[in-house]
Amino acid sequence: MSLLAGNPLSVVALPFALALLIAAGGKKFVSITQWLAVVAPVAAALAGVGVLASSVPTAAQDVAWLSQGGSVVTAGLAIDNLTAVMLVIVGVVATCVVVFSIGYMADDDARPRYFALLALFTGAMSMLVMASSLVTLFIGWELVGACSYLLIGFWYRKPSASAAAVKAFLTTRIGDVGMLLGLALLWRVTGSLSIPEVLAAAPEIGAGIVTVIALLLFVGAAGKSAQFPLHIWLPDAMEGPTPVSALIHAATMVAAGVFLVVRMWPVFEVAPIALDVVLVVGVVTAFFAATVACVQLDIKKVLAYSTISQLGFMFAALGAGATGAAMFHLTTHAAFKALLFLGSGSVIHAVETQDIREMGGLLKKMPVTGTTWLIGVWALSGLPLLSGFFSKDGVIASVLHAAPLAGYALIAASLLTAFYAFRVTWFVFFGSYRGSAHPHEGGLVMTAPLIALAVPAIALGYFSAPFMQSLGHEAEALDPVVAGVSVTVAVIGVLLAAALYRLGVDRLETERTSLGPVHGVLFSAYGVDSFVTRFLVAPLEKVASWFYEVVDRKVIDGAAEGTAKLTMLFGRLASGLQTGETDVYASLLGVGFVVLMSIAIWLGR
Amino acid sequence: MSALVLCAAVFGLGLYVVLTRRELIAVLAGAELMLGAANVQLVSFASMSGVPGESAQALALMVLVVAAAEVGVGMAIIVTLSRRSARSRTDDLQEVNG
Amino acid sequence: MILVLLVVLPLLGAIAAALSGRRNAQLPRVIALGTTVLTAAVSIAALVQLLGDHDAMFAWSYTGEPGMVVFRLVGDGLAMPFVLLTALLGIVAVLASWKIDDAPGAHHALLLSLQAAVTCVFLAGTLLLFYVAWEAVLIPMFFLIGKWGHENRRHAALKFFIYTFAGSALMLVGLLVALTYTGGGAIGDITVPIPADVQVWLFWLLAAGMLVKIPAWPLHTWLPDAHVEAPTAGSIMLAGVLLKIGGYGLLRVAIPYAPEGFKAAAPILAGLGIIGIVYGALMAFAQSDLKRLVAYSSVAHMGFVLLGISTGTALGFAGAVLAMVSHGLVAGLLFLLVGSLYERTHTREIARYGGLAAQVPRWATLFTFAALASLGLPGLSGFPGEFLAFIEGFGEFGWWMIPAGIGVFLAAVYNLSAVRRVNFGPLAGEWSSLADASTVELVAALPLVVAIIVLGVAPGLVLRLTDPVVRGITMILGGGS
Amino acid sequence: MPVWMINLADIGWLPAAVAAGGAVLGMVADMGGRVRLGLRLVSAALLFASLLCLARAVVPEIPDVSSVTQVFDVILIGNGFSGYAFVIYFLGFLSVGTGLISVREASRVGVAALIALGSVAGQVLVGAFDLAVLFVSLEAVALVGYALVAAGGTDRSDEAAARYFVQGAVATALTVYGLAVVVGLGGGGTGFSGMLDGLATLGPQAALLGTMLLLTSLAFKIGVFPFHSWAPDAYETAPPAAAAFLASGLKVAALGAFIFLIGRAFGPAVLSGLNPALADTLAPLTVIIAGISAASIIFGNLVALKQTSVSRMLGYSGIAQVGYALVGISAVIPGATLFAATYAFGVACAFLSIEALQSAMPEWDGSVAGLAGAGRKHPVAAFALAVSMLSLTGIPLTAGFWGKALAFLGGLEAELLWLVIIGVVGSVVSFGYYGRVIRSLYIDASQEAGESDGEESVAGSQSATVWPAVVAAIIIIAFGTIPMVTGLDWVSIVFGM
Repeated sequence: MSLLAGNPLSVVALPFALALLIAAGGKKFVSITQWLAVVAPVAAALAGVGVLASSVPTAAQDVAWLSQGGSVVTAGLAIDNLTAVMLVIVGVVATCVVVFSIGYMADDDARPRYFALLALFTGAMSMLVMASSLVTLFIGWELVGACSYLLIGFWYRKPSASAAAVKAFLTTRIGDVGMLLGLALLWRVTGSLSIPEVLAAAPEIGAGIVTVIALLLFVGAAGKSAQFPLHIWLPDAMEGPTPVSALIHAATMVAAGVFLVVRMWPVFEVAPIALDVVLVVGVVTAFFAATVACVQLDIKKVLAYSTISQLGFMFAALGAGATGAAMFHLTTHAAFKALLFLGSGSVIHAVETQDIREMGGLLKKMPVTGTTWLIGVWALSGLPLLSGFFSKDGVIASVLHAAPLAGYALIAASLLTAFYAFRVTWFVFFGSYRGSAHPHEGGLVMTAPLIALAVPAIALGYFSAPFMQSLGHEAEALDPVVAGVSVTVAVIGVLLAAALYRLGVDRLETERTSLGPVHGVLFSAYGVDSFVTRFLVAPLEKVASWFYEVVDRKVIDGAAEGTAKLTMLFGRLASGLQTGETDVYASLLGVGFVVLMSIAIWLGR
Repeated sequence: MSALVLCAAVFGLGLYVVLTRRELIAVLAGAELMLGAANVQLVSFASMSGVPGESAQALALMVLVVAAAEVGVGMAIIVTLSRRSARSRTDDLQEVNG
Repeated sequence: MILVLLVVLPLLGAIAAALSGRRNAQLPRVIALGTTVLTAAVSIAALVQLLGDHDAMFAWSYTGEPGMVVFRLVGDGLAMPFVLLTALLGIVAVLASWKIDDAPGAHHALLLSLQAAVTCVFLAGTLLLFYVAWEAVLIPMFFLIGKWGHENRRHAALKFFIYTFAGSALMLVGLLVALTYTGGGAIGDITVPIPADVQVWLFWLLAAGMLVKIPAWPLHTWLPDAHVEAPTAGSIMLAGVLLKIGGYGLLRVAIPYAPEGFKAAAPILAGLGIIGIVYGALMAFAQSDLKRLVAYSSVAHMGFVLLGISTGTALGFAGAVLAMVSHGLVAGLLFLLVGSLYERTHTREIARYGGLAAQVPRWATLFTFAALASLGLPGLSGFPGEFLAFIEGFGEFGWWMIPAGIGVFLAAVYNLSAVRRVNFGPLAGEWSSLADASTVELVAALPLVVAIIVLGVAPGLVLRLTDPVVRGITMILGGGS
Repeated sequence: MPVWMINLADIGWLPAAVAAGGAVLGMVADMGGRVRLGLRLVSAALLFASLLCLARAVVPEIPDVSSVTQVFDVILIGNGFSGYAFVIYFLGFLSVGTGLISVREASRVGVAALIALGSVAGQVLVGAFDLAVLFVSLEAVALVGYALVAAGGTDRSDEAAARYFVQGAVATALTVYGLAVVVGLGGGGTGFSGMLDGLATLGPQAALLGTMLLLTSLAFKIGVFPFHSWAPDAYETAPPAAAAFLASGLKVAALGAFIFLIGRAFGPAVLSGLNPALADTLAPLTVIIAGISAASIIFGNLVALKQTSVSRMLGYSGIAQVGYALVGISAVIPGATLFAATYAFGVACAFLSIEALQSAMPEWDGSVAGLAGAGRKHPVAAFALAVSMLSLTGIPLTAGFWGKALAFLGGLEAELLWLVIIGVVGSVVSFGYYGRVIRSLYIDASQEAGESDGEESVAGSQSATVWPAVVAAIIIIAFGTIPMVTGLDWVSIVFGM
């Protein structure tokens, strides 16, 4: 424990080594090596717990990564309480996901690649959270993006999967470029990229510049955490195996954006305008994503939009200045959303389809998955007694204080959250089974993680006080008024879903017609995706090929080849002088002499 | 002074002949005419300048020798031309060009 | 003396390979491989010797005559990374041309003489030797493209030669002007600094040849033609090393001899660099020919090098050196892979590929790895160089870095779209019987992969070498940061 | 060194005598019908003469300047000139060495004798310090030139010789007119020093007219732009071996004379020391020469690009090459002299390999495209041609590079940056046509489909004439690589810079 906690580098090196081992092991030893993939997240969790227990942050292991002629760019790792919390989250969720994957991916032939990438991801994620320098953070940031690209495109034979993988990487890459510009601005202004130094120097940076830096960092965060308008990649990322969605696209990677803002909080603190932007984007994303989730028919798409919406909640809390509430909601969300995703994974594994219209009545056939799913949905909707209630309450309370209008929007969003959560629950787990397969409960290796994740989903709510202290915030008491309002709103959502269910399964069919045009808008997530492809991606190809055909081939290359042809032409012209007549030659000689003579005289005057 | 004008005139005449006449032999004659004129010019300048011009005279003699050699080679070329391809006019000597 | 070995060894190998080529096809390959491995060993020994007495600039020169010292080799921190890169790529190039059966003796002889000439450029201690070696590189490359190239190799070979020769001819004038002023001819010992007004246009003369070679934006159109037509080994050496003598020349000759000129020209260079980054990426994205795509990606990568150099700061130069060495490795690997694929499929049309990951998994993994390195993924060698060039570029030129950022994004676009069109999706029918990468190709690729990772994780190895020299250059520039 | 050998080498006029004697003996052998013996005699004489000159230049014991034969102020053995003489004689030897197969059997020994006499005239021309000697030797060189072109024995060569002759005659007339002005009016006698005093007494315009007229004949002989028309026809139609000597030996002699006349006699550097007044009246000379040089480089390169026949292309490229020589002419560092030597070897090697290729491939029509695949069939001759092409372009590791580098260095010394840049761009364009030859030799597959790979070149006749080209190529490479290591000092000794 102390070995791991004291030495952050090992926490990063171990997963990379394991990944190499798993990949090297190949298909023969996969049944053994796949268990190695579990060791990596366990190590991360232990390191986190070690620091949290002793609450003594480890000294930064810094190294002059790039130094030349006096100026130095340092890179380093350190664990403080914030990192420890993230390490625990990543560790716990990753362990459950790996164990679950052993069952879920049992009959896949490319398992060595899968588990190696998972180990690699854990290493990269822990590097990201443990970074004590923005450079190391950026490295972890991009490596996590690369792992998500490789994992989304795991079943590369499916064209849609490989397209989704590229889309995910490119959209997050736009955010990364923004962040890179922020880093460059920081480097120019403060002359250093080590986080403690930058945060110390933050107050002295001019108001204007610090706002720009904060906004640029937020662009990076928005890209990674799929906030509007950079959210288009997350729903498509569901093409990847479900455990991957659970780990990367529910709990860890998408939370990196929130972590970044919390880690760089001193910079955001002195940039109020930036915080307002964060608040607005958070609220907008929370509400709209929730509306879209209500009409989705693919179980994973519902959860994907739900994640985008919940992240919107967190960013709203950050915008309102409540980093504690945001981190607490991030933690609880990681637990119950991972649980829901794994639950959906076990359902998909059983019925071999993701369309909720072909499911139904699975509570009886898959009791463990059913009950854990209910716990997860209960927490997601913020119903009392479970973790969601406490963390969501903290978020809504802080946002209400900061901007009442935003608060009301969030309350509306939580109503929609309850609605879509239970809409899926009724149609998947209640009534009679409509599909053709014969669903049954997965093995222990799939059910154990569900149960393991159910525990924090239930219990975490009660540890808000110690959680807040560890992050250095004082624990506010539950605000009774806000609690009451949010519970009633959640119950309304549930009842609405129940009413919808009462009307029978064909009701899902008629949703499209009854809602009319609104349904189309919601289903296609406000057409943002098609807008991007039509107005950004397609023109890029046209511009590129035009540039190539015209500018490169004709203008620049033309100029080069043209000069050659021009000289040849002059050659032919000049050779006209050699006509072959003797008198021309003789006169050329005479005229040549006279011309030279006159020039000489004229020069000599 | 008159020698200068005379020689220059003859030199010009020679040049005119070279440039306008088509027959090779006439061109050769023209060239020799120019050479002769220049030679006379050399001697006349030497005498004009008053300085004892014996080196100029020696030089003039040498020019005469060179002129003779030149005519020899020139005629040789003209003769081979007319014998081998019966061409003696400059305007049918235009095969090699470009 | 060890430096002379570095240049002479490949030459001897070239002669041996040429002579043995007459008898049988296998002998020249073995000789070539032996020579390149031996040269690599010698270069490592030279590195150890350099590291021994840290900033030693150990030189070897035959100064028999008091007059103009012509042959003087200098192996210092700036030259050593490139010499090692050349030695490594020499081995890879020989392995890549293992299956050449059309006059293998001559082919390997030309490869080795190319390597000797390039090493001589990096080690050149005098202006004249620098120029002579710079030109000597062109001849073997001309024949390699001309003799073993593809469809319209004749045009590409001549275009390559004349285009580069035009640039270097102007550079010769610059070198001669520098010679008239400094007299000594030995690079670096500028006893009396050249008058400032002369420096302004002298820099452009000197830089002309180098900008063509890098290639800087408008002067790049020879690169795609030369790459597409060159044989695999030719492309590896062309992209891996030949493009570096431009950047190296800027650092070693153009800046020290005309610092004022450089300062005046820096913004323009940065502009060309940034345009190169965006333009190269855009062109790569528009390509339908795989090799031409990689060629244009080289234009994009070298745009970063130019940007790094134009910042004029120590870290900027370090970034440029890192980017150059990394591009040598990445482009070398990419051309090795594209070449090996071409040998089996005889087509470079990306449209005809698809789903190769299923059929040729080893090749596909290497190709994805190379693409990730090419788009500058941190942890691989591309990132440190481009990162430094970016942040230092921002330090000097501020918001002009936004187009460079767009270029970074476009790099991801064309690399990943290439990987998707070639590796992913359903397997194209005609390649169902395609053989995976052979062991020779894997052995050739292995050192490159390892080097890419090592350089990505610990760029300090190279920076430690170049530090003393870069400090010297920044001193000349007036103690820039 | 044994004493007798030193005094033997001490006799200034010995090389000339040996060469001339060889020519006569050759003719005698020819009269006796022994053509082979005749040829061997002439080439042996030329070889011996060249070694004698080389010995004078290199061996320190032999005193140099002191024993200048003062007959008519002609320096036959002066330090700088014996190097030149060596080049002229050696190139003559190489030309004759080919056995002059492309010349008709009957006049083969005649042409060899002409080459020997031409080289003697060349040596005298280079060493002339007296106008009279300069004029006579120049006309001798010209006459040998006409004869060499006419030696082709075809209608085309006759036509080219006739035209060459007419232009030569006009140029000679102009020169004599110049002599009239300089020697006549000036009255200072024909020695260079006397001439300068004479010129000083003349008015500025007259002095200028006199010098310009004098330079015309030299300009005509080296084929500079306005006076170049004869060169392409002459080189194309003359037999390659004869053209080799015409383009290298005779041109180097004329170029040497031009350089020394300009450099030594009228050169600003020299004149301003002796006679500042005359210096600025003749100042326009340097501008004119720079203008001529630029015009020749541009014209020569442009038209050469269009040519299909290799010899004709060499003709035009010769115009450009002389342009490069003139770039560094007015500078103190005599880049021009070294350039003349390296150019001579380059162009000689080219023509000698064309001679070898023509006798090995009778069906070759002399065109660049016709050479396709020759690299494989006749490796030795092709190698020599390729080396000559690289040297003429000025690619490093060949002698041509040092010639050009020093010529351009001279140009920079004379503050003529624009001219140097034109020169450099010219050399780049030149690879357009030189490179095409290399490309067709090595890269293009030969046309006839059935060309079997294994068939080695026709051993018999081909090897007989190829050794001169190979010797020239080896010298070019040696000239190119050795200075890389030792620097240029030993080269300057040979050429007395």
